[in-house]
Amino acid sequence: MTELAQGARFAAENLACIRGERPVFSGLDFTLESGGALLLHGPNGSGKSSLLRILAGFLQPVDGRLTWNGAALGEAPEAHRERLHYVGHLDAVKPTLTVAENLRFWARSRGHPQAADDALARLGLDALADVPGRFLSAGQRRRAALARLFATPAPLWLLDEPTVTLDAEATARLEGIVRAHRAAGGMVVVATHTEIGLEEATRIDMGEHSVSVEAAVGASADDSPGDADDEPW
Amino acid sequence: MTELAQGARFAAENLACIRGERPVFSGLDFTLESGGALLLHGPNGSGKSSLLRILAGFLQPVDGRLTWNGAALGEAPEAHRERLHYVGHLDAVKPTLTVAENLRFWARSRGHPQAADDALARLGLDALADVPGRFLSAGQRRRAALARLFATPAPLWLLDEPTVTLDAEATARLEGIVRAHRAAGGMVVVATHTEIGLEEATRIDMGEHSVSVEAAVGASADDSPGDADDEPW
Amino acid sequence: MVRAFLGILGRDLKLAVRGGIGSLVAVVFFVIAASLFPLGVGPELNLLARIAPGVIWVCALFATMLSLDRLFQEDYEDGNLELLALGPLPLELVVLAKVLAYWLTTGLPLIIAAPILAVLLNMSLSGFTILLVSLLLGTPILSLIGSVGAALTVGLRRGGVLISLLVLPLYVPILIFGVGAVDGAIVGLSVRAYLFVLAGGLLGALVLAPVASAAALRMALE
Amino acid sequence: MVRAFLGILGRDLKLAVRGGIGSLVAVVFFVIAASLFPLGVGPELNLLARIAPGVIWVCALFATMLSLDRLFQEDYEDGNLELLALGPLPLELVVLAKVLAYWLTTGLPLIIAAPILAVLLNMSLSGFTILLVSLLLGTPILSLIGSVGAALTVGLRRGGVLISLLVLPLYVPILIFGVGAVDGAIVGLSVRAYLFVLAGGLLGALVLAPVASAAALRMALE
Amino acid sequence: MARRAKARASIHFFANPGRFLRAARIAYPWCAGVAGVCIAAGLVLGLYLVPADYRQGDAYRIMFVHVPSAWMAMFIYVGMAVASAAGFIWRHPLADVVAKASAPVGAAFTFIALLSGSLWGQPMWGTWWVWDARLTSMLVLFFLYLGYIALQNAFEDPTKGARAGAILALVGVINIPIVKFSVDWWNTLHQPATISKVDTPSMHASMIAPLLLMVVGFTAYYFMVLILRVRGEIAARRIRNLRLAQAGH
Ligand code: HEM
Ligand SMILES: Nc1ncnc2c1ncn2[C@@H]1O[C@H](COP(=O)(O)OP(=O)(O)OP(=O)(O)O)[C@@H](O)[C@H]1O
Ligand SMILES: Nc1ncnc2c1ncn2[C@@H]1O[C@H](COP(=O)(O)OP(=O)(O)OP(=O)(O)O)[C@@H](O)[C@H]1O
Ligand SMILES: [Mg+2]
Ligand SMILES: [Mg+2]
Repeated sequence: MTELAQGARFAAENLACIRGERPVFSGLDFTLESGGALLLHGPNGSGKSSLLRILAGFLQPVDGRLTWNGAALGEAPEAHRERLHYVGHLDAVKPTLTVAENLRFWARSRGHPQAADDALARLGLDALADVPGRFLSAGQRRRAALARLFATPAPLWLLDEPTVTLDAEATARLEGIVRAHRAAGGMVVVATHTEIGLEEATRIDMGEHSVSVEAAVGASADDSPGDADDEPW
Repeated sequence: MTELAQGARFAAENLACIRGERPVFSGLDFTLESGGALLLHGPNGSGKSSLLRILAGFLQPVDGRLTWNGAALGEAPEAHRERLHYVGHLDAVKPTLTVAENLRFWARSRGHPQAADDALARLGLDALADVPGRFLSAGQRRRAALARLFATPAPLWLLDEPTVTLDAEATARLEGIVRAHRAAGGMVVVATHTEIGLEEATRIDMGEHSVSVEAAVGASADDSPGDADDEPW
Repeated sequence: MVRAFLGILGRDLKLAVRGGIGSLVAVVFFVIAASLFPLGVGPELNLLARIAPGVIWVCALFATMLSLDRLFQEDYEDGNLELLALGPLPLELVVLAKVLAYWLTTGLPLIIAAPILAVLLNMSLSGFTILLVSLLLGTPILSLIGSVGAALTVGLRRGGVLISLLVLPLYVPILIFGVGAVDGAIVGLSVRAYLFVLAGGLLGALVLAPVASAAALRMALE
Repeated sequence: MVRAFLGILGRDLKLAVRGGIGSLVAVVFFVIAASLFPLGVGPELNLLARIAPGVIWVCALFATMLSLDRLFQEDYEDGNLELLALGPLPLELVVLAKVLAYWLTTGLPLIIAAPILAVLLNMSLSGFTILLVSLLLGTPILSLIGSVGAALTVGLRRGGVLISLLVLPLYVPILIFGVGAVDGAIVGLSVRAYLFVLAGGLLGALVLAPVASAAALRMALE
Repeated sequence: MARRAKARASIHFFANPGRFLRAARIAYPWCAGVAGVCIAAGLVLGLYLVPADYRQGDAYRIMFVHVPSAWMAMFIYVGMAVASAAGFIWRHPLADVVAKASAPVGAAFTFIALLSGSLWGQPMWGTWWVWDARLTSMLVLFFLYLGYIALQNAFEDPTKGARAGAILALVGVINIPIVKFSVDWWNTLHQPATISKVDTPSMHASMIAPLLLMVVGFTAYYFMVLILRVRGEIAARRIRNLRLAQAGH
């Protein structure tokens, strides 16, 4: 794990996000250094998943900028893709492939085929290696999704409610895994509603940044009719 | 909520379950009285969801029997369907219908159309009533699924990891809802990995009932070759 | 019961309307597919007139089949099917309500569009009425038989295409009698017998298909 | 890059094989659909021979189109597409790998089955070679154009049918040139020009379709 | 532990392949023997000893393969439907396995009937294929077989595949006579094919012996393959059980 870039810096300035034509959050800043962790919490619908999708590059923020070691992400999207792992709400486990095959595909596509078996062991999946994805229980499938984190080393992990449906043992494993990743210089951004053992994490309460409906509606209602033309689209 | 049958008794004797040709658990008993709660926990893949699906009538247990007030369930499956609510891993929220429309459909199909608005308020969804399902965040969608519990009164609630993706406020609401349901004489069966405020619940550790690997493999390995024919299919 | 039945019917129709043009696609496919034939076969009017009833019926058959996978798949994947199965309505009637909604959004538009195609393909005018009647009797059977295929493949990721394999051989008699009726009418024969057979098939399918579909759905929910 | 490309190709082929006969369904549909035509049109061999090239091509077109929705939809719904988009391979090449796997499992079997249908439909022997050549050039174009439709509709629940609507009009020129070549060969004309146009179309589609599909997929992932 | 053992015993009480396997062990050599002898004798008789037909020459000898396989194709589908009904009603795994094991054999016989008929058609009618009623319904039967096999293969869980297949086989068996009837009607009402229909040659007594031998032989062969495939299926289930059990928890 020593391959991870030491001394990297991932920063966001004044990010704003709109989904389905409705503003979700704005004015969000953070800085993440090697070994750091960002813990996103906040009520349902406050924009945690949306922020993670922005950090992964799926969504474009409507305002603000993201930088890696000072360089804007937009300039080299491929480089950014290569340095991150994203585990979202969906598990990306193919029902007809076995757990090992599922994992090996991802490991191989980034050139680390030997990583797959090790990854299975780390999440307690060795016994399920030859079981097709469709036979997995909810928690087993989640473990298989998390095993992808080991498919290839990447400094930035983006985890959207990773402990959902995991049992206590698997949650403890995941905490250990994240700790080791950070010790090796990796960074992690985790969205969660439950407590998760993340030492010295920067906490962001998404609720504080969310653009409340009232504010959004109120703002336009307050405008004098003459100013309406100057409103954004 | 006083409509719920008082003094009802839901009991299971010696239940056993096979999924995908593999035994999952066996020898499971419980008794649930009006106002009672059953808390299922245990490691991933130990059969919590499978048990809930058996209790809902989707799956047939391969052994054992289920009774309601002493009468076997199999004799009147329609009656059983009417007395339960099931909230599984899937949220059953239609992406193109609004939250209110989604809920109203279920309320109406059981003849309680007026229940829908009340249900939205109880889960803090009033502001989202006119938002299409597609725009919901993970936790908002989960709330919409749970709101169906109010679509019609039913004495038996089967909840599979209901708090997954819910924020702290919604979890507290759910706990209050379950408490009120039990106070009115309802029963509830909950599978969960996190702590959930359920007073005086009977806890079942599914791990204790699971058919261990050694038992299954050992049994057939012990057979003399001549007996192999008498093995299960 | 009636309310629950109408509830499902209404919901499915509403979902179809929300789907926008998407839900009219069966009929658009019908029109496009049938208009591809002159391109493939050549523009001779006599030839076209001769094959017109067959082409219209075959295209109606494909159009009905094409969106069959959406009949139960969505409800299965998002969990609605589980809840419908737990609802007060027997699963057989749930199937019937859904098939009815399906036919109203795919079969009925076909029938309305059929005369246009008949004109495009230069079909003899004497067959128009019987074409409509035969479609009116035949397309519900197609939907009903199709529901069995859809229910059997509902849990399978690759269902969409498999359905056609299961369902097309079962469609053969309907095609034969449908086309037979129209051909008969064009030639001036009595077509009563054809229509009676179609009507009988409709009754049979109304009884049997929901039972088979419900059995398949129950299995998928295990 | 090459390894990642081959990795996706291999995975998709493996998924198709795991699907069992299910993944050969395109070709089975092709055969069944083409055999429905005689049932609709009547059993006269002369008439069948005359419309055979058109029927074969139209059915090839439907068969390719029918499973298009599975091209990206599964990967989208289970989250694999997100991860492929984050992978080392540019999305355009991901599309190309997936289309190639798709063509190998749907287009190629069609070409192998086409002679059987030609026999069933009593097509003139002199058209067989050109039928195969035209399909060999034409079906990859169908797959490539289809991928654009599949990508555009990937986020939509009702994609399956909408695709046909988007894609069929674009298929018209391929149909015309494909059938033209076969008809020409049967009559004994030179068919070079037809085949050149098809080859040109293939090159164009190879370049343009992946770019358009990748853009559509990026949009779906927002 | 005692309770667990009891559960295990009663779970599998009704699903015990032992009896079948013991019976099969006795029946298998008989089936194999009858199949081998009858088919060999039938072929020798039919291809060499019986005189050539005065109208059709030697081509008619295809009949000795064609007709029995056409009969087997239909017989096996009915058998499959019966087994499916039994499997669906009593949930007995053996019935499911029999139905599943029959399908590829039936499809193969259908294919042979189609192929041999087609080869016969070329010398007799001057074309490989006509849209004759009998041919068409045979083709539809072939598609039904393919659909059944595809459906079963599509399920990851073989017990589910068997039950889905059972529903399809039952729906299909209702449909077969309807197809037959409609296709007959279709072909008589359209003007008949340009080439006259299969004229059933009144059979010479000498042809009946080899035909019967072939029919018996094909039937025995079917049962032989059935036993083999059911055994294989049982073994495969056992392997799956062990592997899944190993994989558990
Ligand atoms: C692909 C082409 C053909 C198919 C699919 C086919 C199909 C069948 C079937 C299904 C049967 C069994 C009918 C029954 O017992 O009800 C049969 C029987 C028979 N076929 Fe064919 N056939 C084909 C071509 C031919 C040809 C070319 C001839 C000879 C001219 C022929 C001669 C016979 C005869 C003599 C019988 C047995 C008589 C009978 O049972 O009626 N068949 N065929
Ligand atoms: N559809 C299925 N087909 C075959 N086997 C299954 C299926 N679903 C689950 N299983 C297997 O059955 C066992 C029990 O699964 P189940 O979903 O009941 O577990 P669970 O206790 O709910 O686990 P989790 O906490 O992960 O949700 C697991 O070992 C799983 O692999
Ligand atoms: N695909 C979408 N289109 C439009 N709006 C969306 C979409 N997904 C989410 N939203 C809206 O954006 C807001 C933020 O959603 P997001 O999923 O980021 O919330 P979250 O913080 O992850 O919530 P949860 O804790 O429930 O997962 C919500 O109000 C939601 O309604
Ligand atoms: Mg979220
Ligand atoms: Mg579970």
